[in-house]
Amino acid sequence: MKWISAIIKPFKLDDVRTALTAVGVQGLTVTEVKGFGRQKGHMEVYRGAEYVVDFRPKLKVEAAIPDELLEKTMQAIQKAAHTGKIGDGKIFVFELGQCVRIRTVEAGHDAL
Amino acid sequence: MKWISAIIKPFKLDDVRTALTAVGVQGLTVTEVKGFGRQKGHMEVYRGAEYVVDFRPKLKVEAAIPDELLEKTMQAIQKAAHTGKIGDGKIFVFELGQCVRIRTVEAGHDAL
Amino acid sequence: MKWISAIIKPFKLDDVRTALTAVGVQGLTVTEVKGFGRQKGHMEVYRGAEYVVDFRPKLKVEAAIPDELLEKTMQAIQKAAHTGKIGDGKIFVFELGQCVRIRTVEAGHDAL
Amino acid sequence: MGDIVVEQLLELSYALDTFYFLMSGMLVMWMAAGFTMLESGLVRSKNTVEILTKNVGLYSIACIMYLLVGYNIMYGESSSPFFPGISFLVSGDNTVADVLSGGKDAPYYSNIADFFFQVVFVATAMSIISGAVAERMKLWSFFMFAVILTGVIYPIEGYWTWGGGFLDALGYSDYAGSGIVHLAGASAALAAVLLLGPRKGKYGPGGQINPIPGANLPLATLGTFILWMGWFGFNGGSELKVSDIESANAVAMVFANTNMAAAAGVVAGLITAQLLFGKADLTMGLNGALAGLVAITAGPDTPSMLLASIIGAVGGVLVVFSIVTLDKLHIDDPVGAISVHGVVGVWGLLAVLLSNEDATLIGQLAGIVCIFAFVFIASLMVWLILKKTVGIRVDEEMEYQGMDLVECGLEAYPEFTGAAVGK
Amino acid sequence: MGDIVVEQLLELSYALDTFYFLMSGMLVMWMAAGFTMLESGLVRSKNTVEILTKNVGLYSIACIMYLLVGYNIMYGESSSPFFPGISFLVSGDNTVADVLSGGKDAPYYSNIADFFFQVVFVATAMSIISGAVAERMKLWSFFMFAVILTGVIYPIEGYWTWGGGFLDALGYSDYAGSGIVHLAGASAALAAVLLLGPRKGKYGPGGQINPIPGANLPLATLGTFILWMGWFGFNGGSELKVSDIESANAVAMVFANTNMAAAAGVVAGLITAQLLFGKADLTMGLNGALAGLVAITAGPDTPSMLLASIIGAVGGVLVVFSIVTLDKLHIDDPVGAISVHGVVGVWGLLAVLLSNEDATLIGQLAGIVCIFAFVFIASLMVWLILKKTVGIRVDEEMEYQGMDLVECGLEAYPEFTGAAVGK
Amino acid sequence: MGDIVVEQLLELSYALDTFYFLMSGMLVMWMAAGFTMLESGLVRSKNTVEILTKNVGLYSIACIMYLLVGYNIMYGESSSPFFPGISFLVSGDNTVADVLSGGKDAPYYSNIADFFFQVVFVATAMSIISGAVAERMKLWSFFMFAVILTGVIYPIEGYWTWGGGFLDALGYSDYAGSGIVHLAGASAALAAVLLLGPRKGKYGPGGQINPIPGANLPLATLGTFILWMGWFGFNGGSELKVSDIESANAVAMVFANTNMAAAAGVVAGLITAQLLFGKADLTMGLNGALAGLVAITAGPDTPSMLLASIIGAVGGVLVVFSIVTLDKLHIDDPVGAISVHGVVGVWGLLAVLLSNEDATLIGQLAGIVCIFAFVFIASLMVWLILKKTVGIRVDEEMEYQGMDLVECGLEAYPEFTGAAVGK
Ligand SMILES: Nc1ncnc2c1ncn2[C@@H]1O[C@H](COP(=O)(O)OP(=O)(O)O)[C@@H](O)[C@H]1O
Ligand SMILES: Nc1ncnc2c1ncn2[C@@H]1O[C@H](COP(=O)(O)OP(=O)(O)O)[C@@H](O)[C@H]1O
Ligand SMILES: Nc1ncnc2c1ncn2[C@@H]1O[C@H](COP(=O)(O)OP(=O)(O)O)[C@@H](O)[C@H]1O
Repeated sequence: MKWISAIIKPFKLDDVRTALTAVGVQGLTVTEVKGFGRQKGHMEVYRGAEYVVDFRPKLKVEAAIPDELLEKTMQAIQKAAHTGKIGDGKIFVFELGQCVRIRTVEAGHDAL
Repeated sequence: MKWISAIIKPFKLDDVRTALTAVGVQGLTVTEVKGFGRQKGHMEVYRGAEYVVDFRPKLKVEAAIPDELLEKTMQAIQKAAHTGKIGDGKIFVFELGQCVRIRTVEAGHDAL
Repeated sequence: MKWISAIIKPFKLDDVRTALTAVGVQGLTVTEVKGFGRQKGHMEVYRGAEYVVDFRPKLKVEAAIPDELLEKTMQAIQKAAHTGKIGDGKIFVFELGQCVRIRTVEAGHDAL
Repeated sequence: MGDIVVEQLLELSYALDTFYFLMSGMLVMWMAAGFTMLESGLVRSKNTVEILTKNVGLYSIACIMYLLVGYNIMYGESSSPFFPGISFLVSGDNTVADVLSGGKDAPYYSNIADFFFQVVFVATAMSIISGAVAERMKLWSFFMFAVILTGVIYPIEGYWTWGGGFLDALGYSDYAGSGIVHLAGASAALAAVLLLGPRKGKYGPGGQINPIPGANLPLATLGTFILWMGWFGFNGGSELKVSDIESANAVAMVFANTNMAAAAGVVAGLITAQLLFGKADLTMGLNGALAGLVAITAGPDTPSMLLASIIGAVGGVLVVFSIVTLDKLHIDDPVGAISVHGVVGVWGLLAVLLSNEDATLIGQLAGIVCIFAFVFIASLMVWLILKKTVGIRVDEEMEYQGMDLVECGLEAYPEFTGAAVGK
Repeated sequence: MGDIVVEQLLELSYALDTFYFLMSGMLVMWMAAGFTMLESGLVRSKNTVEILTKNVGLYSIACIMYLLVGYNIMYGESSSPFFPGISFLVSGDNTVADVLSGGKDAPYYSNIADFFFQVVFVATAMSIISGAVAERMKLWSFFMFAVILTGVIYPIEGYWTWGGGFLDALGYSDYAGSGIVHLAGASAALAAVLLLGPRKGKYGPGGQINPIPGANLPLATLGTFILWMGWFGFNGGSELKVSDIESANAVAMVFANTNMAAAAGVVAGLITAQLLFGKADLTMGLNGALAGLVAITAGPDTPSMLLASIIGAVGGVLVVFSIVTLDKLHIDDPVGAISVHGVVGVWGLLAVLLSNEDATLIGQLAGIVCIFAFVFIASLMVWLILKKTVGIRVDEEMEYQGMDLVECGLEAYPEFTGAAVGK
Repeated sequence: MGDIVVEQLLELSYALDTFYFLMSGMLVMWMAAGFTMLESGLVRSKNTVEILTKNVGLYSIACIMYLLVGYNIMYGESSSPFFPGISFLVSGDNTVADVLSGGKDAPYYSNIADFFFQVVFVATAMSIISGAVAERMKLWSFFMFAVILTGVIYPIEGYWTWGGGFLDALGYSDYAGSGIVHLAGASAALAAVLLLGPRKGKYGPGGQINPIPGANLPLATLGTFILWMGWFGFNGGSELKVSDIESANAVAMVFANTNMAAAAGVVAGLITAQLLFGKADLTMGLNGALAGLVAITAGPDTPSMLLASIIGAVGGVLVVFSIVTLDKLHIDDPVGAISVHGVVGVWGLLAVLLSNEDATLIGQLAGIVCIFAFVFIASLMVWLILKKTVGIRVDEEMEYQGMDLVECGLEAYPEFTGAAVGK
């Protein structure tokens, strides 16, 4: 099993979710995060003093998937989250050791 | 060492924490997340227009543990987070490469 | 490639980011979390009833890095996040399977 | 010419008194916003929309019911000192001729202005209840109770004193309603809370008390300031006349004493909290202000400003102890309404004896007992009927999820709140 | 001696009426805060600073423009019933001698107090617009429009009735401005919304309606209460005199009816929402209150309190249907301003016929048509010019990012909001 | 009969003036809520409860101290133009006979109403300070200072002008207190800030300025509107009489000018910010409003509305530059209180010369220098004593954690805030 963790632009969430559902991903977990990277922050002025907000709001979308879905899933995210502008984010892939569904105690693939 | 990441219903946090402490887990880190899965979202109406909120609030509870605690820890979470109703969440297990305590520079098991 | 996940005290964020940039880490992702550990929570009183807030606000700083940067990165965080007082946090290291930049479809090291 | 001058003097004086009533009523209406902000700041975010809806709704229901029947029950004709009469709607205003007739009984201000001033009082009584039952009571059951309380229960007990009933005859002295408004509201609230039970999670299995912090303390503070301001109308308007020197002096005294009692209540509440808990608990300061206000309401015209301050300060101390005690008794009142309006209301009624020579202990006790007993029992019955029929409490899962989504389909702060950790 | 007494009576009466005007004006000024809170509660957090800035700014611009030229256009000399005259700044106050001359046309209250009262009305008209165009219109373009509306457009149509122009002659009856203020504001808002288009994401590709919940409903509720309170000044002050029995009675009637209409609007709005959507949608209750207030504004002096309640209740029902309908027509009005002030404003003008025998259907329709047509067309032209020159809408990326950072460089709640998930 | 009529005229006039005082005082009391909301919106969420507590507490302390001793110091008997007398508590009200005696010196409104009006002024002076020392000063040390300032320091300098002391004799002209109230508050605030030092993290190691954005800008905006409204009482009530034509005209002028100055301050502040920073910084618009209000306060009765607007606008420009300058000097004033009330207060006192022929440059300068010097030095000494004894600043770790948990044991928004990232 694989664990996909994608950092995306927040307004792409709906597209990404739709794309993932389409390829057969059954569940996902989303976290609000702040990202720092090549995309630069914007300048704010508060009462005359300027400052840069370096961190940009991003979403982290995580999904556990069976190995065979890896390729399709990555392409799906890639396409759905793409704008071509800097700051689009990244997809990270991890090995997932085990997975259990709390409700049923199913484990492994059945629990995804 | 193992890294446990459990998605649970928010109101189960206290139970899970107690159960984990009981089996000897010393620390944990909790994140507010939104989950999408079999459990369906609820309908809201705002000024006459209906809409579905697909994402449900969940908590992600993460803990680094020594390998030998894996079995007990999983069972503890399983029991404490269980309601039997859809949306109870999942437990994911990862291999943890290294762990360091910032305060003391202890590493590995001692740092858990 | 490695995935570093560090739990730190919130007010150390700027120091940690500066230190990481200095050793060549190009991007990072930050999440607000609540931590439970050796550091005990504080007592609050609300309308005469006392209660302990066990969970302390922490930040989780995550970065994907090439293997060769591991040592330097860990030392950088270690130094920057260190206060010597309880609750300084931990650094966790994971094996990162794959990494893709959504904007360019670059993969692996180039995508970091 | 003399006659015209006299008439014009009457006209002017009538105009000034009417305007004074209207300004006072406007200020009391504003108290509805104060209760709303106070309560919405002291509940959790998931129950905020519902408490807002309850407050806007109850004020509106109070106005309608009091117009339809309440005002006439309270101030209409009756041959019994216990049972008021009944009739509907409010008749027109005084004619110019009636006013100018000039006798002792000639009306000296607008009848409709009187209605307006009275109607906002009813809403105040009902507002007290919404805070105590917050975070667990069904919305529409609450509204049904509001119909009964504002249309019937409050007018009946109001009639006993202000309508010229038996409590008035007994010499019960309650200037602006520490008992008639505040204790009455608190009595109905107590009945509700006893039937409802505490919020889930408020008291642990071992009986320990789990605080449930309010989501927005600036709002609670704003609400307190609004109430403080509105109280100048509540008490100040209750002199019922401003247009001569003595009345004007009396109104001024009432304003100043109302302000001093509230100020002293704040200081007393904060100091008490600091001494008891080691923290300057803001919510106790706010409750102290309200306690000072409730305490002085029964007699803001007679004490000196120093005595008024003392009366307010005692209220501020009392309210802290009362809140802690009720919590120990597992009577769950999220905003402290029963303590502020009930316990301190009783104190206020007794404090009248300190400066008002016309008041008697018997009279005051009679008022306290009769108002409490009647409103408590009548309310209990109504709540019981509601409980047996439509139900008064949402089910456990809904309570966990929050009243807002279940009852109103909305979230108060949809962008801000996640699942709060460790709260 | 007789003379001195008569003079002193005039002095007192002048003082009381002036004071009454000032208190009323102060209350209407307070409505600016009400609109600000209402609107800032009903937009998303990323557009909150900008709506705050717009509201504070528009009130200020309205005051300045009305002083410079608007007041004189509206109430100055003119020989045509259609075209008002023009002159600048407001002249000084009445002399004591003029007042004491005592004839029928002698001024009976301060000229400057009158200006103060009138100037806050202008701001109200402009406030209506800011809500409807929220979350997408450029800040400085909005301010430019405010200059024109408050300096020229509103004064012209105001002249037609209150300045003694042709609508007054036609018997158009609009006590405190359901049409002159509220419908006018809504007409300008409609013109703007049609040119602006809906907020991005509000309507889906298949035409489905995506709700965009407001970020802070306690603020929206507070705003409604503030407006309710301020409306006592808005309507109550429009009697223009309080210093004799009949005027005082009339003012009292206006206060009571204003309150009853709002209360009935809340109840009607909530019940309608409950029946239609199965939820007690708070925002519909709040819009119901405002609808009740707008509905009664055209004639709060003549109906009985029962009739006033009915007029308000119809407004409360109407507003719900109107909001839903406009949404289906993809006219995106984030706060419901066009429904509350426009649709219900028309209802209020027609409802005058129910109790005011002097009003005629012809007169009312003439007023509705002329005000709507003129303000709509004039505004449309101004908006069009702005659109072609400086532009009226921020670009898509800025809209996504939020107006606050782009226009004001600030966040309303910098510590609270992340990127809201699933909203 | 003539006599009775004359007496009744006196009674009515007394009643009207008293009522006018009470309404004005009520509005000034409301300013306490304004300062509270303004300040609680401009601090970080972790220090919000504490600033709320400070504001509620300081208002209460001001009332008590002014009753106990302050009022008598300020308005009591004294043989020296520099040193006021001392006596305790406030004596009773005017007798009917005194009022009806009718001579020039006969009281024409309630003494107690006067106290009520004056007491709320003291609180205003103290409110100014809480904002400037926010987010780092110990709660109880602040309260101790409040005891001294409101009980002694303010009454002494107030005596110099309003109590008939030497500044009055020098012809110092300060209608409602740009100097006596606002500059005085700002002087005490400056003394405190200099001793306290800036908030940790406000100025970087290289001297760069790090903005610390306020947590809740809608509250700050609400606070500004409340202050604006309350200022009608502050300035409007300072005419001290409304019951004849000239007074009524004067009060109307004061209302209108107060409103115009604030409006012009907003526009000037926003435009200045837009030109300087490229953004329409809302907080500068709000400070502009307050600057306009402070500027006009020294003489709202004499200028034309146009001149009042100009005076306000200059205030609005000045405040932006002042805030930026103080920041460069590393004088850390989280809400801009020293600029708004101090710098602009001085401007307001000088602006009196533009329209008031009775004012002299010498008189104004004397007032500015004496008030600033006395209040600054006296406050500095008190702050120093507090610093050496109980301490005035929380330690660094507590400051980081936030004042709320440390001092009050509460969080303002327990469900909303995490550890803000990148702020
Ligand atoms: N090495 C990294 N480790 C963790 N997160 C990263 C890393 N690099 C980038 N990110 C995340 O991806 C987001 C986008 O990256 P950025 O460099 O700004 O643009 P791009 O994705 O176009 O290269 C960042 O805001 C950050 O959250
Ligand atoms: N494949 C997955 N990857 C990541 N998170 C998942 C996955 N499946 C479920 N989850 C998380 O677990 C939560 C519960 O899952 P759900 O399918 O709703 O019910 P159940 O746990 O009863 O099967 C989801 O809300 C989501 O946060
Ligand atoms: N075993 C663990 N798994 C996950 N997170 C942990 C673990 N132990 C500690 N943490 C995180 O690190 C933080 C600091 O740990 P704590 O035990 O309080 O102090 P210290 O880091 O000084 O040992 C905790 O608040 C928690 O977020």
